[in-house]
Amino acid sequence: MMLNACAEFGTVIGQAEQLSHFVSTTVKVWERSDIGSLLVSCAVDAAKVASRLEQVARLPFPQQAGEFLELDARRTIWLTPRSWIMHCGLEDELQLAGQINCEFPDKVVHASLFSDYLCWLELAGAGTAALLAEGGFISLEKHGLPIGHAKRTLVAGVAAITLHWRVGRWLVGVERSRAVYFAAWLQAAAARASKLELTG
Amino acid sequence: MKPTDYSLFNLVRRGVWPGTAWPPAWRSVKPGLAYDVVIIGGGGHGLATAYYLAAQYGVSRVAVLEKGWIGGGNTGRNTTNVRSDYMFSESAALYDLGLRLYEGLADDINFNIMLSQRGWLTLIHDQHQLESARHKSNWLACNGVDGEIITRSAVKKMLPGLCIDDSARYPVLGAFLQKRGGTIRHDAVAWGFARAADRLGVDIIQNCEVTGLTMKGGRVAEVRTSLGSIACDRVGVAVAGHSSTITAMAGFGLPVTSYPLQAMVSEPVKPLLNHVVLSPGTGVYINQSQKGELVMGGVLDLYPSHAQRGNFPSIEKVVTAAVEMFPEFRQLRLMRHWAGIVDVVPDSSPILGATPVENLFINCGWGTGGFKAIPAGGLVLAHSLATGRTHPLAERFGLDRFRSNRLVDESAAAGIAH
Amino acid sequence: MIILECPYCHEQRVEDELRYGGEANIQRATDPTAVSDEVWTDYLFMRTNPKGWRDEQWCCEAGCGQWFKVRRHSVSHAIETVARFDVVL
Amino acid sequence: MDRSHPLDFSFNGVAMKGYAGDTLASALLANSVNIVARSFKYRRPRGFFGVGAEDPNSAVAVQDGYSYEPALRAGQVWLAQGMKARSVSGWPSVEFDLGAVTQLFSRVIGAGFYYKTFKWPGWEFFEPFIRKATGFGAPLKVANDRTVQQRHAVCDVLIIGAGPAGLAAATALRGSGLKVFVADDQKEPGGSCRWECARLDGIPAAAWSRQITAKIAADADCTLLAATTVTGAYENEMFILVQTIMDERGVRGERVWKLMARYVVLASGMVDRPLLFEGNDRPGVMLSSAVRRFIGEFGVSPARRLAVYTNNDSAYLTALQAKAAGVDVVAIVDTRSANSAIYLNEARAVGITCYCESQIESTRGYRRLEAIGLRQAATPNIVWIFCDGVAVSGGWTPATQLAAHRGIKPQYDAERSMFVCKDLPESWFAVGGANGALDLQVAMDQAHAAAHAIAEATFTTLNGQRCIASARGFGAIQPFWLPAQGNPHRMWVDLQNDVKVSDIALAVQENYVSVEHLKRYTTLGMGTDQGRTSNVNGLALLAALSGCAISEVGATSFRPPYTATSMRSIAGARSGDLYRPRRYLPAHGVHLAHGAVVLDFGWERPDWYRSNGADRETAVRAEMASVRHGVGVFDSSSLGKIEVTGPDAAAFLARFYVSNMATLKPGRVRYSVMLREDGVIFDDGVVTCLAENHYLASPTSGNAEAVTAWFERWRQTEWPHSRVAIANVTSNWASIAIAGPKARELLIRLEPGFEASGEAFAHMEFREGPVGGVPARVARISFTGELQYEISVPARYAGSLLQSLLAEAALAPLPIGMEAWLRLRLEKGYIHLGSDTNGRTTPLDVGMGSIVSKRKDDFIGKRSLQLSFAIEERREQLVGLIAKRGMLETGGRILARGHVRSPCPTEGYVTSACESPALERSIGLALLEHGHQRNGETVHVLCGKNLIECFVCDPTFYDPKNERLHA
Repeated sequence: MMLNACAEFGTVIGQAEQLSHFVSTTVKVWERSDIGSLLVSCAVDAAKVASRLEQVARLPFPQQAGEFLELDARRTIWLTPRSWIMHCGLEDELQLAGQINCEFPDKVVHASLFSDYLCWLELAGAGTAALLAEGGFISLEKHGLPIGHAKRTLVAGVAAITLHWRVGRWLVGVERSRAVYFAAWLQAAAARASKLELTG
Repeated sequence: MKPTDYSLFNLVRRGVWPGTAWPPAWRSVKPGLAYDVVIIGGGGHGLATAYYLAAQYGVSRVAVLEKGWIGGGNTGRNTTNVRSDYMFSESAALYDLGLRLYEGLADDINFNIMLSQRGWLTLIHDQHQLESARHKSNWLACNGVDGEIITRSAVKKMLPGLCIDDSARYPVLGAFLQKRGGTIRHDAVAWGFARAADRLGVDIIQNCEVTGLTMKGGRVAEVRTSLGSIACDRVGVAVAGHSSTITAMAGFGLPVTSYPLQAMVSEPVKPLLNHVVLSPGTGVYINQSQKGELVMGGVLDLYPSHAQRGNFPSIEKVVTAAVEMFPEFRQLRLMRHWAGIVDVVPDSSPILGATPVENLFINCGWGTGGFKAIPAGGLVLAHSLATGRTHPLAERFGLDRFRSNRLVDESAAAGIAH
Repeated sequence: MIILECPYCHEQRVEDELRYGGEANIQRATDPTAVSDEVWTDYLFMRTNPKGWRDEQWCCEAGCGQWFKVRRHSVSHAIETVARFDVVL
Repeated sequence: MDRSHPLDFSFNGVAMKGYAGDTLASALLANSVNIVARSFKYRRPRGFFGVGAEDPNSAVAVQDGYSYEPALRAGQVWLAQGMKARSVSGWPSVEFDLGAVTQLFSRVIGAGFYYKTFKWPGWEFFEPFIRKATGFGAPLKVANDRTVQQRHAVCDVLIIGAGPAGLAAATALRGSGLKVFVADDQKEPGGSCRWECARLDGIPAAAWSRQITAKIAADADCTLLAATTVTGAYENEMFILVQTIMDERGVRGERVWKLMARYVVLASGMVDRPLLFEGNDRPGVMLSSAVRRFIGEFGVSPARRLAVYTNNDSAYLTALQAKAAGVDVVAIVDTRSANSAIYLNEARAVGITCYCESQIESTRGYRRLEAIGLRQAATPNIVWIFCDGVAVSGGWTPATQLAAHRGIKPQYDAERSMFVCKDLPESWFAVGGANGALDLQVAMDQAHAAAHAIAEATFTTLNGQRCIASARGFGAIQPFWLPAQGNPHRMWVDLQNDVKVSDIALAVQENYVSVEHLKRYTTLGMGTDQGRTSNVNGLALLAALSGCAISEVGATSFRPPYTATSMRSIAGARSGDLYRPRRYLPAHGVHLAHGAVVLDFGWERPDWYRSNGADRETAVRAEMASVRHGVGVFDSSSLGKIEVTGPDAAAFLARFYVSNMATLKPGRVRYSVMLREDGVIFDDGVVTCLAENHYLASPTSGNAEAVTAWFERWRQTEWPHSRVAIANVTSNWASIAIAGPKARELLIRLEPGFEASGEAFAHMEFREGPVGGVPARVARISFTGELQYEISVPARYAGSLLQSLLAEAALAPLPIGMEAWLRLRLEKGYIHLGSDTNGRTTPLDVGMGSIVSKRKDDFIGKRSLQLSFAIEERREQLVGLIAKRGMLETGGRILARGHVRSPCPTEGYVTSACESPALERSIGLALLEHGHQRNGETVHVLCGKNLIECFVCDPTFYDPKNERLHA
């Protein structure tokens, strides 16, 4: 017997698939069910364990707030002073968690399975920043959240882990139970934007 | 009827015969050197205390000290709602006394306070709230206070603009209705009590800020003010959000934290909301004033403050909720918003009566519910100030309850600002 | 609207993202059974609530989740200090 | 104005023509509309008095091609093709209003009259009539809506107002690299450049403003928002801007900006102040600046024969401009002496008769001004001059409302006879009219200086030149408040609310002399115009009548918004499902496919399933039966799952729960409650020890985030050295509970990777291993009293797991909804947090006293259980109730001993109730005073109209020996 996996928005699991029902002239949205995640939390000061973690995961772990680092299609995102989110392939999640948890049997570091906690959406297109800015400030810096920075912040009233990934390209992770709401909000906001910006 | 009484006859007489001018509603006086009782705080509670002291207890060497203008605090800033649908029998007794006194107040003080008992509806959105409402109506029946559950279709009839169809975020299963609930013209309460107290000889002193208390032998001997020191036998404190500041002068603390409560009105429109409605789902309550403005309020701001100014995130929440409840309100315009500073205590019940200072008595901690209780709060504080003893109805509301944690936590059941 | 820079993630946070958590420096007894009811209920209920400068606890709730301390004026809402939690204000 | 682009519209059903660029006000004036509204109290005819937001009179209902507005000031509405406008006051019509009879009683119904009467027979008798008479307009039942949008933005400098001063500041800052927002409430930027006769940098002001505007609009660092009102200024320099997006059909949408700025240039201009005289409310009397704008911008004259009344020089400019536009200017009436008036000779030279040291003493005309009666100093006679319009200027009021929002009290400047802001925050700069500048060059220099101050503070450099203005100044003013002559009962201070000089006198006489009392008692300035034209005159009268200086009476505080703001734009698009997020279970679709009736329990969860019965009661009974006799499948994914890890995890958890979690062994599960510090139960649930230093806490669904935050807070603030990490993983896992005698059989069908026999996997144990081929966590715990397993798999498998379980037809599993689940646990006597506990319930009250007393070490809330409240006799304690006959209802109130009729004292209430199929009785849980000592007693419960007699019993109704859950 083998249970089947299913992506939140019904796209093919394990692939980055565009949400075909999302209508906007300036923004495209992909469901990134190919992203596997771990939540790595420390029971002690993160600085004390970071180097061991880096060795076992063979990835750099950012020490600066707001940073994320990438290596070989994997990604580590600073989440709190004592935790990171790790991105890997969905199929690598269990193995990577095992490696980390074996390294720390005393649990000063623990990797929790986290692929299904957040629903990751990729947003791209000229209207993306404006669309997100309807839901919140995203950043109070004059030029907005810089490329290469991540921030957990409120968007449309829900906490979203927001990565300014590339030029005009964002990754947004929202808690799974609220993802339907968030996508509906995105769609409604995009529809309003195209209605208003026809000429105005 | 005295020529200074408010009546249609005198109104016409003075209108027709020029030169028969109305006297001041209250005198402007300089503070005397000594009083039997000094009441700190010229809001509704302080002025009501003064009135009942003079009218019911025959104590008229009384001064009310107000640092600004009377009724300028929460009395003049609240959303004017009154009701008495409280569950704990001790709360029910106190708040229902308030409402009953309000019901006869226009005659008592010869001032039209425009009590409009148009009915207070608390919406019921889900099964759990329905069960709580049943509990409430059973309990109120046991307390002898009116209140009933009405059906969804009855709600629709009473509130034709309310969205109760499937598009509503919070469905409406019915409502809890207290028919005696309603609204009162808030300024009239302050002015009416002030005028009535003044006519009984009470000195109302505005622009008089209390700067300190002179203590002697564990008693307040003098109240120091920006207009000089005033000796007194007993002191009443009724200053809501500023209570901690005054009691700190007397050397004791309170379990009080001051929070802003935002309120707002729309531009006046023709009558479209005939009752007071509160939604536990959105946390917002609305009524329409006699001038046609929709008066709206919600839950407290999220952090303490003594700033009586509007805060947009709160405004946004209330307006969004109002529009969600009544979609037609989208077409209306917000005209003014402001804030009052309320005194929040852990159990959201008032603190009444004796304090660690022998001759200092307090009336505070009403949170967002002070306006509806003004006559009751005034009466029980007057009782303490006149007799030195706590009024029987106030016994469960003493400051000492926080030492035993024997709280009167109506909010654990009600859970919302009002 | 309150805006605070979180001393942990160094982001400017608007009040929707923050959570107020009461007065700072309210001490919990190390051995609660050893203190009187009065001391215990002081800790539970009594607050200074000054009109003026207040020492407060805030949390970067929608952000990095860390608690920190703030000295804030209750009338002007001016912020004098924002500090990590281990700092004594 | 675009005369080549005519537009059709209607007013009160009459078809009219206007042009693109008209406001509704200018178009109505051009169509000779006299009476646009009626005043509030006396229903007097009202014409246009101002030109925009300051107009107290012109509330109209407007339908454009997109939506409907119940009441807008006509000067704030831009004309659109097909627009339908209506007056919102006057009955039966605005031209003929029966309500005007109230004027007959005006002597009786002065300020605050209602406080003095309507007491007998009762206010409720009069109130309905008064309510009907109030309000302007009403929303339409069915109205299409505008599109609304919200934006959040950050900038260096916000310039409020794109008049000459605002544009000068913007142009100076251009190229500095600073991010600048310029907001102007008009459709076209330029402000007074559009209507005043001035030259800037050598070219006509209108051309200058177009040039500058184009440059700003093209600059990447600048955002120019036209038709955008800054409605509120809040601390931390957060501003709310409402932008109107228009096309030829009307207002297509509104966009709300939440804008954070570092610096603010307030260039919001100023507005004329009226002069008081008898009959000053007649249609035809208008602010002088409004007349200039109507003529200069819209090419429409508000009068054919215009008189001008002033105490300063600006009104001469009005007269000259009107004269040049071909209006018959019949007189300038100046309260000052001839040698004060700088444009006197110029006016006389073009043939305007000027009366200095003169006052208007009276007027004639009812529906329209017909004549003014003026008296020159030292002459005994009134001179009557026939005219249908008077342009009035009594000085100026800078538009400082936004500064007032920030708590800045404007102060009276006696020299200029106006209220100005003298102590602005450091980051604010008031320039031009908003700063009381009466000369254009002064305004431009202030703007230039503000830009330089900002540049200096931000270490940027500016390269623009100072702008050279050539215009005629507004000259000097000689304040003139209360005329010596004229009837105070016929001098209006507030035109909308009908507040007259006599009302203010009455208020002062009755000692309502605090500014706020005056305002509230008379309703002065409380109208929809927010007293823009009435407040200052009111203050001056208050000062004069109470014998003090204007600076002493204080100023009323302006509160946001600057001008009434549509609630739709504040609310944005947050309605219905977008009002507040709904939370969905990962297998939501599968539930729906099985006919789930989903309700909002904090999460969208099945209440019951249509597939189990035609109605709720039938279905719930079938669901209960399947759990009692077969197996039921219940989605408990929303239950919290918090991983607590680290060397100190056990000790950490022990501090939260009443039971000692430190003794929990790997593979074991323990139920307990946690308390707030005041001893009251905060949450309940099980804790699982997955391995050493690795725990899983399962708070209730509603509390998962709150408990995570609670753990975190204590870790950070109280025990920072505790080596523990807290991770909320709730949504990562879908949890499906299977309950009933056949639950084990069902579990085995999923091929668990561990031994599932009763001996190998006992009650309150936990296993981790594959189930259905995927990693799973399985706990054997019970909420129903039956053998029960809770299977958790990664959420992506939720639907598949649920479907696979329900597909085991041989075991006939039914999906179970919340209602059946809660009734099952009620039979078992398990508490449901929030139903069977309230905000005062302690563990002692729910039968956990022995666990508490066993604990030697401290846990949160323990100390409070020693306070007298927790151990007093009259505690409400959890008991079971069995009805002797009839139906118990949740919420039934238990009457005190010896009482069988309400009102009476009470002793507790029914916290949960249902018809128990197992007992075939109506049963309930209750919190009852002394409950633990009252087993077997009879109590009376008030349930609505019924009084139910019940036995008090132990709360465990079903299988008290726990044989079934250990099966």
